[in-house]
Amino acid sequence: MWRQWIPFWQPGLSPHSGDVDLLFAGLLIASALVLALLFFLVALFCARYRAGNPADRSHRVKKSWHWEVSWTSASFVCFLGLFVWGASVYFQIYRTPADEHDIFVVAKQWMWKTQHPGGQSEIDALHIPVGRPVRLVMASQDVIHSFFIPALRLKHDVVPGRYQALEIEVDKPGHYHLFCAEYCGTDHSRMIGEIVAMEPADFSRWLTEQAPSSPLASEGGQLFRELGCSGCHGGRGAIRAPPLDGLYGKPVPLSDGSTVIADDRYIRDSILMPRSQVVASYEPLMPSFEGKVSEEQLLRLVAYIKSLAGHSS
Amino acid sequence: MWVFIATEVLLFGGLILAYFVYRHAFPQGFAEGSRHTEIVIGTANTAVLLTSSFLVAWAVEIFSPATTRIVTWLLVGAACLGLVFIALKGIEYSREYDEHLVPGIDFQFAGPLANGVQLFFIFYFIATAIHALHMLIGICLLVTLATICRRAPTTRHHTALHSAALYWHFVDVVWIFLFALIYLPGRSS
Amino acid sequence: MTDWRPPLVLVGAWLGLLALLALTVTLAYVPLGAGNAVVSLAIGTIKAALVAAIFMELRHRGGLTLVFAGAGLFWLGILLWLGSMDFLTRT
Amino acid sequence: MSETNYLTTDYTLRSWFLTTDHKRIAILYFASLIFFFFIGGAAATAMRIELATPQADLVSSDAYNRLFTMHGIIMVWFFLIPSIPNTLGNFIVPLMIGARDLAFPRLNLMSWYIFMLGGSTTLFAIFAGGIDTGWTFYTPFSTLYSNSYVIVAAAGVFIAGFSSILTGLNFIVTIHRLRAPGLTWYRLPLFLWSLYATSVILVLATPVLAITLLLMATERFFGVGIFDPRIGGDPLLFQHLFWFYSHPAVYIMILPGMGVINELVSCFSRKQVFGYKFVAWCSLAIAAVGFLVWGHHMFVSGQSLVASLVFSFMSFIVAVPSAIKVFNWTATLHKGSIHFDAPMLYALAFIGLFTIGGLTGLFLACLAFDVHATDTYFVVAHFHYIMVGGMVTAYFGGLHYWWPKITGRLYSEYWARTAAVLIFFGFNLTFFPQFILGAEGMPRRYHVYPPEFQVWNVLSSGGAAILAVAYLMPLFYLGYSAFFGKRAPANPWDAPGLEWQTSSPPPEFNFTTQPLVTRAPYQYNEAFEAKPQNA
Repeated sequence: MWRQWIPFWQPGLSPHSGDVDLLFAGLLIASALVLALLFFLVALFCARYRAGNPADRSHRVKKSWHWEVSWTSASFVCFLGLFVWGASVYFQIYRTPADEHDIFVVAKQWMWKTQHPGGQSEIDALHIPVGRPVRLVMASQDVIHSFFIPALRLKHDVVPGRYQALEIEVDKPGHYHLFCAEYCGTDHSRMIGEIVAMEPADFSRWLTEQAPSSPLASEGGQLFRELGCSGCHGGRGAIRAPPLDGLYGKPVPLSDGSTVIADDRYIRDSILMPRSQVVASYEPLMPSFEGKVSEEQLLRLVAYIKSLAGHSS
Repeated sequence: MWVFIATEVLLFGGLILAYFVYRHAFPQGFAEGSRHTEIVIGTANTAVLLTSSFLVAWAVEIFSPATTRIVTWLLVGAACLGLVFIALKGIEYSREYDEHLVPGIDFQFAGPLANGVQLFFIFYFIATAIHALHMLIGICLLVTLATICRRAPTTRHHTALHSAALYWHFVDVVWIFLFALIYLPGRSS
Repeated sequence: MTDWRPPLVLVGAWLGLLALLALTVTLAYVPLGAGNAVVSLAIGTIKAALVAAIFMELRHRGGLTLVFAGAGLFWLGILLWLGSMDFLTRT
Repeated sequence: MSETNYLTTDYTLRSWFLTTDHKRIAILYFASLIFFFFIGGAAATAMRIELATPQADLVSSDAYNRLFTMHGIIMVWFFLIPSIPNTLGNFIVPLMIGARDLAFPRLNLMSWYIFMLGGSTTLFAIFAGGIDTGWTFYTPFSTLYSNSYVIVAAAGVFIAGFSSILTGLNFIVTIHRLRAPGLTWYRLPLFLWSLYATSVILVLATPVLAITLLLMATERFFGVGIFDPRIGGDPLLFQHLFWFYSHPAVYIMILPGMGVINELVSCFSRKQVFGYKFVAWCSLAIAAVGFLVWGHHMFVSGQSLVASLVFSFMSFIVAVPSAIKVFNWTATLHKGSIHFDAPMLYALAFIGLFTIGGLTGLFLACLAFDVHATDTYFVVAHFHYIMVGGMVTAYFGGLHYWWPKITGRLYSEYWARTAAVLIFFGFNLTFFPQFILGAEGMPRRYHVYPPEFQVWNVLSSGGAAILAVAYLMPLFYLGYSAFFGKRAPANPWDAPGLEWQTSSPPPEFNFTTQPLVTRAPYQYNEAFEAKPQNA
């Protein structure tokens, strides 16, 4: 009973959280040493040199610069070490390779909506398989939220207006807290959910047990036709627009001479702000869909375009 | 006084950072927005301000009990040029209003670059409004000093004049940069 | 009665500023690509420097004034540099 | 006590509210700050009571959000930032440099009125309906979604900002121009160095806050999207601009505290501050480097990884001068002759609490750990250790130290020591558990929380009760002493600073003859013995 109150007695539950725990331990030890030294010295001096105590006060240290230089450089070197350590772990945490199991997360006041590629959606909960990295693509519909799983030592803000990818991986099955860590209004403290990590077999069973809604990509395909995208991008209309088959993940040459990789963010930006990155040798004709599609519809469109990646044009 | 000017530099600094960030994000929108500003008025206003600054510098240079009359006139002249600036600015604002380019009140801009243009005009109005506010304060200062100088100029007034002049020149410098940032981009294409 | 005439350096600075203004407006219409922005800001800086040095008499000032004037610019530089660093290095 | 001093020259209300005497203005500030401190404190108390249980029982979510916003805004802008500079600084700076007054006395009075105008505007916003954005005003919540008095509150802060700028300006010019003959820069007490550094930050950072709040209010008022993602604006730009001010603001708060500690440690060890020049330049170094670190508030916000890297590095750098100061204070104790009067107890408490706060700051500067700990109670605990454990403790220390000079009376040493010890324990009991809460992952600004966090929250609330009592104590014994305390001699601590060379309380124009300085500061006479104090 008592043990569970000891901070970090339970180690982090993902490959990176082990590194973070180690870093935390390192920081704790270093600070404890400094603190102990300092308190010892202060207590010692206070006791020995209290007024009226006949301690030897001759030969005071007058020249101070070499003391100053030595503790300046000592603290500098320690800090440098901590900086490098912290930074290297940080880069691993936020590494987000593509081509993984993508789950969409939409944050809004005051709930987390998550959506699996197969169309299974959840509210304030997220089921994931253990032992396998999962890539989250997160978007916010209103204000800034922050996706925080303490057990994984992982957190990232979800800023409206852009996608944020985040990779999570859990080692052990169980139920873990999901918090919103960036203040977002009235029910900020109730914007909490649960991460349910399951064995892969259980997870696939869970997926199939969910209400069989249509997969995201096919819903996206329907939207694609409803919104009239297929008129130009379908290749049969009078207006010539870039074909989308096999687009996802490939480099795209732009009219200003640069190239971008067609990732989630690029596709999203192209739907909302089509003329900011025009594909080379095409006219900037596409209208903006800003305000015409919701974040959730956008996610479906992106999923649809991604699903075309396999088709070769 | 220079400490105060350092404060002012950072006040505009925040705005300029916002400008650069968004110009970086929307290069074409900003160029497009800039093309919709009145460069003739902008240029005329720059010339007006530079001249006004020159008059004030002149007044500071020759300040002495023997020259009160001319100093007073120089200051009044500079203040009048300041008013001309404000008047031209007013004409410019009203034209932009007619063209539906005032974000938040009446903004209509069709086309793909609407977002960038809107951000540009937000920046334009905030920056020029703050600048115009500084101009008004400066004009008041100049007029006050002109009245004082006419009556009894002393060395203390010289210091006051000096500080006011610094302020006026600073407002001028801010305008020089605003001019380059607001009116000039996108002219060549 | 020469003491009320403006010193030549002031007149020079004024004319110089007006000339630079004409120059920058003209150059803005010459297509230079990214060069336009550089040119207009460079000319702006020269003009500001002229105003500071001559109208604001910074050239006659002692070290302390220069330090404060410099401090303002320096911190402006920090704000712009570190502020834009984030936006320029976003992926 | 027949000669008149600044308190007895005139008793009319007018002579107080239209005074240009820096000492009286300091008292005006002092009174207003006590008022704001207890309003902010009341909000904190309400929050701690609410958090004693995981459920919502005392207040609703909206009310809770308004409470912590009010606590933050009041404490940051209307207590911490003006605390030491505007009360102790205002009172002591001219005395320390041997001047009649600040360089611009009327400007000083104007600053107080501007401050009060800002304060009343903000109070109006709070009592008219409150603000629920948090003190950080993050967009787009503050501009598009909040239904509270955001613009009014921002206007109040905006106005108070002018007061800060003017005060900073006044101090800078005063320290440059009005030093007594012989008082060279290296003979200045370190309190002045730190106030000078503070003023530089005030002058250079506050305008950026002003423009940021202005942009935010414009966006909210006109509905135009400067930071609105829907038209391509970037909410992170707001954060950059906001923290460009608000991180240096942390140094505005802590630097004067460090300055006070120099005076106290030196005085009660009867010894010069160890490494005077290093400490002096460290203040300026903190002020300068403090401007380069603001992005460490944004490591998880989605700013670029390169930016995070640079800001993390800079954050470690800025910790170096702070560490140097702590080492120097410790070294000052070495071979001193240490007296444990109440101010010294506060100073020792400061060293301990500030060091803990500083060390946990390193945890947060460390990128990977910050990902976990930011926006949790770890951060809350960290900055309270700096702001309350550091700054407020230093403020109390300084207040006790200069109290005889300000009021001409001696306070009860017994009660003062009791309060100091109580504050130390109450503080640690309140905030140390919050480190643990944060490390376990409890996010900040949570009104209700999962039940497993309750133990630490109960401890913290219990500590807060002790702390509240401890903070009320000085109100009584200091208040009592101001009217009924024993008369203080001119120099009760036998200190060499110029402020002790004039009578207590000082006459209206501080010194009867222009003082002349011929020595470095902190030339203590070791033979000083604790004076009898049983008032």
